[in-house]
Amino acid sequence: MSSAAIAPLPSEHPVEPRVNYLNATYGVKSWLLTRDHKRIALLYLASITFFFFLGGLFALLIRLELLTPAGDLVQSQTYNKLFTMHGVIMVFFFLIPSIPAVLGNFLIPMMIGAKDLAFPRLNLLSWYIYMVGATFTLWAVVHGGVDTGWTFYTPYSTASSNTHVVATAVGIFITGFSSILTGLNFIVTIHTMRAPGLTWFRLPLFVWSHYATSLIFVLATPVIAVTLLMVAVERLFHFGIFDPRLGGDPILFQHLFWFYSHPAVYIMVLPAMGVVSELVTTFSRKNIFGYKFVAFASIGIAVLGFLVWGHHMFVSGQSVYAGMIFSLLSFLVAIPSAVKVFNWTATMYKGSISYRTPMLYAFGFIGLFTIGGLTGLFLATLGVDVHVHDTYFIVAHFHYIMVGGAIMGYLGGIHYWWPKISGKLYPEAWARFAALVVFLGFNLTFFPQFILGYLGMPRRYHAYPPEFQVLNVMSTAGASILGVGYLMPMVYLVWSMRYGKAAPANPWGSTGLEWDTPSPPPTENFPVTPVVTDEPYHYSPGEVEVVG
Amino acid sequence: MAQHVVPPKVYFAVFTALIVLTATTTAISFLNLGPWNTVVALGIAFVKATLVALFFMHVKYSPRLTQIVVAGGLFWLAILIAFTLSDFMTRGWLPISR
Amino acid sequence: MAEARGPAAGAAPAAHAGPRELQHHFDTMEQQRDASSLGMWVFLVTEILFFGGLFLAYTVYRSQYARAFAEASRHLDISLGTFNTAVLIVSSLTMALAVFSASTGRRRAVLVFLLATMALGGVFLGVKAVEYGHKFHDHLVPGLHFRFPGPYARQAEIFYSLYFAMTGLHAAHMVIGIGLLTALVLQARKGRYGPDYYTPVEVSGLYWHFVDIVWIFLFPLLYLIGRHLH
Amino acid sequence: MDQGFPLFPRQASSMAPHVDNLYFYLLAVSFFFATLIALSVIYFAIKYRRRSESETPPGVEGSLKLEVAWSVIPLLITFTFFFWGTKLFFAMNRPPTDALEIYIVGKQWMWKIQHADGQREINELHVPVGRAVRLTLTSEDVIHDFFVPAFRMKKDVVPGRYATAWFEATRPGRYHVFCAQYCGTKHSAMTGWVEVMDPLAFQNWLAGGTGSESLASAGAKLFAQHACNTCHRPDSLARGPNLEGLFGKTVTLQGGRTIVADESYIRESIVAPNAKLVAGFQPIMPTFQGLISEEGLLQLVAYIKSLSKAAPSPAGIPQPVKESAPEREAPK
Ligand code: HEA
Ligand code: HEA
Ligand code: HEC
Ligand code: CUA
Ligand SMILES: [Cu+2]
Repeated sequence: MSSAAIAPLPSEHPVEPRVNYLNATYGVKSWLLTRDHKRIALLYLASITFFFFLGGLFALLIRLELLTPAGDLVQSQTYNKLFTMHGVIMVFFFLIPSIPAVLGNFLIPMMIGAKDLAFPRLNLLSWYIYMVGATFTLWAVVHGGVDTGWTFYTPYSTASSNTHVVATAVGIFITGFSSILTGLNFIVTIHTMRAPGLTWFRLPLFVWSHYATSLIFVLATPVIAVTLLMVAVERLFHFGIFDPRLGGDPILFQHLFWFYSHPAVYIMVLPAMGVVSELVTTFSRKNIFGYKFVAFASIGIAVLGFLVWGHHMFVSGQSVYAGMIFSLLSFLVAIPSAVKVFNWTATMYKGSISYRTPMLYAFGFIGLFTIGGLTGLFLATLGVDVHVHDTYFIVAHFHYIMVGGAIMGYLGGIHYWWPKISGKLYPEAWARFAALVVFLGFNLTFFPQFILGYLGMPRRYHAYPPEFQVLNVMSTAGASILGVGYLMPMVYLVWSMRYGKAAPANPWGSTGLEWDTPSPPPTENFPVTPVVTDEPYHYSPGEVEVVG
Repeated sequence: MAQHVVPPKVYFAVFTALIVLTATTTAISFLNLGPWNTVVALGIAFVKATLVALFFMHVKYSPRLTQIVVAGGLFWLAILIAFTLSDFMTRGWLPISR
Repeated sequence: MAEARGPAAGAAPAAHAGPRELQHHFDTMEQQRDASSLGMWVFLVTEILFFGGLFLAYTVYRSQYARAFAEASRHLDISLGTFNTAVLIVSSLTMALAVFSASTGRRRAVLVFLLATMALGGVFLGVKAVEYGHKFHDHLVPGLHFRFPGPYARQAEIFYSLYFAMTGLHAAHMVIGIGLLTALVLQARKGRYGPDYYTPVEVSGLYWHFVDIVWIFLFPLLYLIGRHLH
Repeated sequence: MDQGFPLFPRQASSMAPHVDNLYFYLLAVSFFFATLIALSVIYFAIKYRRRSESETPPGVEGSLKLEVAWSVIPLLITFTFFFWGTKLFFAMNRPPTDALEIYIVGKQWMWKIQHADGQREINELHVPVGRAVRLTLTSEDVIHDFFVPAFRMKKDVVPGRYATAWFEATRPGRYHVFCAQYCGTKHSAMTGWVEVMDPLAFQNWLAGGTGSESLASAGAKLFAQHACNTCHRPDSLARGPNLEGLFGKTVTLQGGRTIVADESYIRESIVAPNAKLVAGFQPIMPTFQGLISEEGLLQLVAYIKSLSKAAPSPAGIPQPVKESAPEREAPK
């Protein structure tokens, strides 16, 4: 921020060899015992990438099974295990930690001019906890899997399923503490470690969105933890907490589950929104339109997001009056999302827009998140949700937001900060091509599912009536294209670590403190604590135009 | 944000109050006050918890941020309970025709 | 920009001006203490919601099966419950005094009060174990030949499921608390804590008091609600 | 693929057109906003594309007016969704009073259906066209969900309680029934058909049943068999409340609370008699949980209901319907 000059094109001259966080120390131990937030971020990057491809593999098997109406590829129970493990892995072990634990970990200290997070050891511990939880879940996967659906509804999960429910639940329980500690670390860091002059309204929006995410981590995660604990106890020791035979109420479980899991969907999308705010400003070379509105929209989403969980339960037997309240509040939470979308669009107005890969992903995010979000409004509408609940309409809705939105944001962010993380430039042409493949593959996969859903095809169906086949074939075809699209970055990013061009400190001409450090940054980020004097996204000193 | 040292006198006073309140709540539980039994028991528990938080945990002398954090935690607990009860308490409301 | 770095810059605190307790990434002791204290408070908020799930389950069933819960509650031992409540209150006092002693430089007293707190915690757990033993003996452990006389057997089983879940979780927190105190005692023996550095004592104290507060609510909810019926 | 390639579900209930109209309204609004955003992004991206690496566009001050506009306008629009959707939802949850009653028990992995007149079927539901049908649903094991896409109707079937749903079929034909709540291995096989018949055909179908007794009289038998009548009897020896006229009445419980005696209450009174004690009675009624099947419970409920009615509602009032012969949705 203190140096807002536009950097020249990536310089052709290799930067002189320099001690940075990657080469400061060597050896496995120096990584496994590191307390450097940047190295921990990379540990996470490796782990979640593994889980993404594992979850993706399950998705491909799901899609292959659904190529034909008959359940002919795998058996019913195997299919049920496939979508359960797909959902569990993608949600708890990939998407929830994805942007926060990788990009957030890497960038938040640098963006606020700090040497590290407030609790570096706790940060490392978070990763270990995540790995322990992941091990439990992997153990369950290897030893036969689990078939409850990612939602673990009782009494199926407590009394009926004969698969590894407890091991999986314990895995998620443990991983939950990793989320909690990450959130706690971010909150404390953002409160206490900002550089001098870096007031709240000078924070990058990425930091704001992570602050909001952390609030959810801290306030929602404990509830899923205790809920899964109750499920485990009921299953193991035959305690009766949700057992209808004792007068217990399975719907209470659903309340507890969604009290976490609805806010959790905002854990998945808020960080991506933060990334998009950075991308849109950088590649439009503009300050964000309506900074405060975008910043407070994050907090608004986090807070209101806690008041809508009952919209997953409209047909569950929940009281119709509660349904009414939850429906109304669900519409309210859509407003801050709308504010963000409009402000990003307005930011591009009269900008200088460059079509680098990260910006392509940002375009993808805006478009697909809008579609996903708008279809969320269908679901929040009581009369319509009755028909589409638990059909492929829901599946399409959330993949539009989570795959079309959140993963696009994640990939955009990875490309954008890749020069900073690795010190190398990725191959631009390949990257643009991959972004295009992902976009096309994605829409081919999930758009037909909206139609399927309204037609009435229920989700979690191993076999389906033949009239749904054409649309399912399209979806499966799309998924294979999508898979290729995801493999490409995997390949060229790894390739670039060795063969890519060396990256300058600030390849995009961005503002933001992280670009003031060399690429890759030294272990302590800043030799001297920086002092911030500028407003955020200060791309055009002096000139300000008033709109509207 | 200087650390505030609370004199032990305050601790002993709070401690005495806590013990007295414990004795009171146990004693009252043997009386039949109808629905008020619950109200009194929870009311006393709330007072006790507040005393512990304010004095033993120094919330009274803590920075504003800490106080907001505490209030926020309780508020979220209230959200969890209130919105769930909004379901359980209104279940029978819609008249079922016959 | 190539500055000299220590051999393991990420792993070892770099040479730094300031007291030895100051970690390398903080600028001042004050900043470090604020961070620890805020961190603990945020953690306690997660604890509120962690127990909150069980409190919610309790509230829902209690409002539906008030009578059964009252009957079931009468099988708990109110004198042991009251005794344990008092024990925890005393332990909170000793904990507060430990923090006070640390902040005023009474290094021996810190040790004494920490040990007293641990001992009281031990007493609490001992009494709890005795109570659990009784419940086991009386066939009041759900899922394990649960038997409850009278017409309320099934809802009483829910009550006891919640009883064991809530007190069990609370006891687990006590065990963790005693673990924290053990770590403090080991440091306090070396006279580590004094007026300029006692954040660990203070922060562990917050945790201990929180666990006390949870019990302050569990006690009336579980033990007292059915007392007046007979 | 002889089934064709449908893109839109058939409308076969009185509710379906209402749901679809709301759906089209939502589609229109969504289409408008999605296009607005997409076109603006594309337009700005082209118009303001970067022409030289060194250009710096002027900064822009936000605009309060715009922010308010794009918060308040969407908010108002969503309110229209809310009101319309809620109105429909309440209609879906308020069965008409003269509806034909059918009882359904879900279990892993089948639907067991009992008509008031005693016909039973599995995974097939025969109903007359043009007559409101009210379903009382429960489950023997885990949560299921009774979903008929052509009726835009769906209801979770939760063990331990009764769910209610209703529809009025408007076109004869054969329509899918799906279990829409994941319930284990054969969840996707827990499907069936609704056969919507014209009223005369339905009467014939009813008459051609296996001649089993009506639900209420099956319930009456159970009532005697389980010796309910030792306590529930009209005379002075009664130790339990009189059940005549109970259904639909407001019952005062011990502690002063009141509750309307609906199906769920009666069921609970049998399986968990002490959960809600009737004022003035001792908790002496034993639980019948596990002794009576869910179907038996439904029969008892039907019997106790019949005690409150002058005459149990006759099934399928014939009403001439203009529709042509039943179209088959997908012959199996
Ligand atoms: C990242 C994940 C994510 C996000 C962000 C959202 C966002 C939203 N979701 Fe979604 N949802 C899921 C993931 C997500 N959801 C998942 C995983 C499930 C299924 C779980 C399961 O059962 O397995 C689900 C299910 C689900 C349901 C339950 C459906 C059912 O099971 O019957 C509902 C119901 O209300 C809902 C609503 C919404 C709404 C209103 C939003 C809103 O926040 C969206 C707001 C965004 C916009 C509105 C778009 C931008 C706005 C404009 C372009 C301006 C125009 C706006 C207006 C006119 C208002 N979602
Ligand atoms: C972050 C969350 C996330 C992500 C990224 C995805 C990604 C995908 N999902 Fe998933 N999905 C969920 C979350 C997610 N999903 C959830 C929560 C459910 C609900 C589960 C439930 O009902 O309980 C669900 C359910 C779900 C269903 C419904 C199943 C059913 O109800 O019966 C389907 C069906 O098409 C599907 C498809 C896909 C596809 C095609 C992708 C694609 O985007 C994936 C593309 C990626 C790849 C294809 C990876 C590339 C891998 C290779 C090329 C193989 C090489 C492998 C190795 C080297 C190991 N998903
Ligand atoms: C030992 C006596 C006894 C037997 C046998 C008995 N009941 Fe009851 N029943 C009672 C009593 C006493 C009450 C009132 C107290 C209560 O609500 O539990 C009652 C209440 C009820 C109610 C609620 C009535 C109301 O006014 O709200 C229903 C319904 C009912 N019984 C049905 C049955 C059925 C069906 C059976 C047999 C399967 C049965 N009972 C067997 C004693 C009995
Ligand atoms: Cu029954 Cu799904
Ligand atoms: Cu939701």
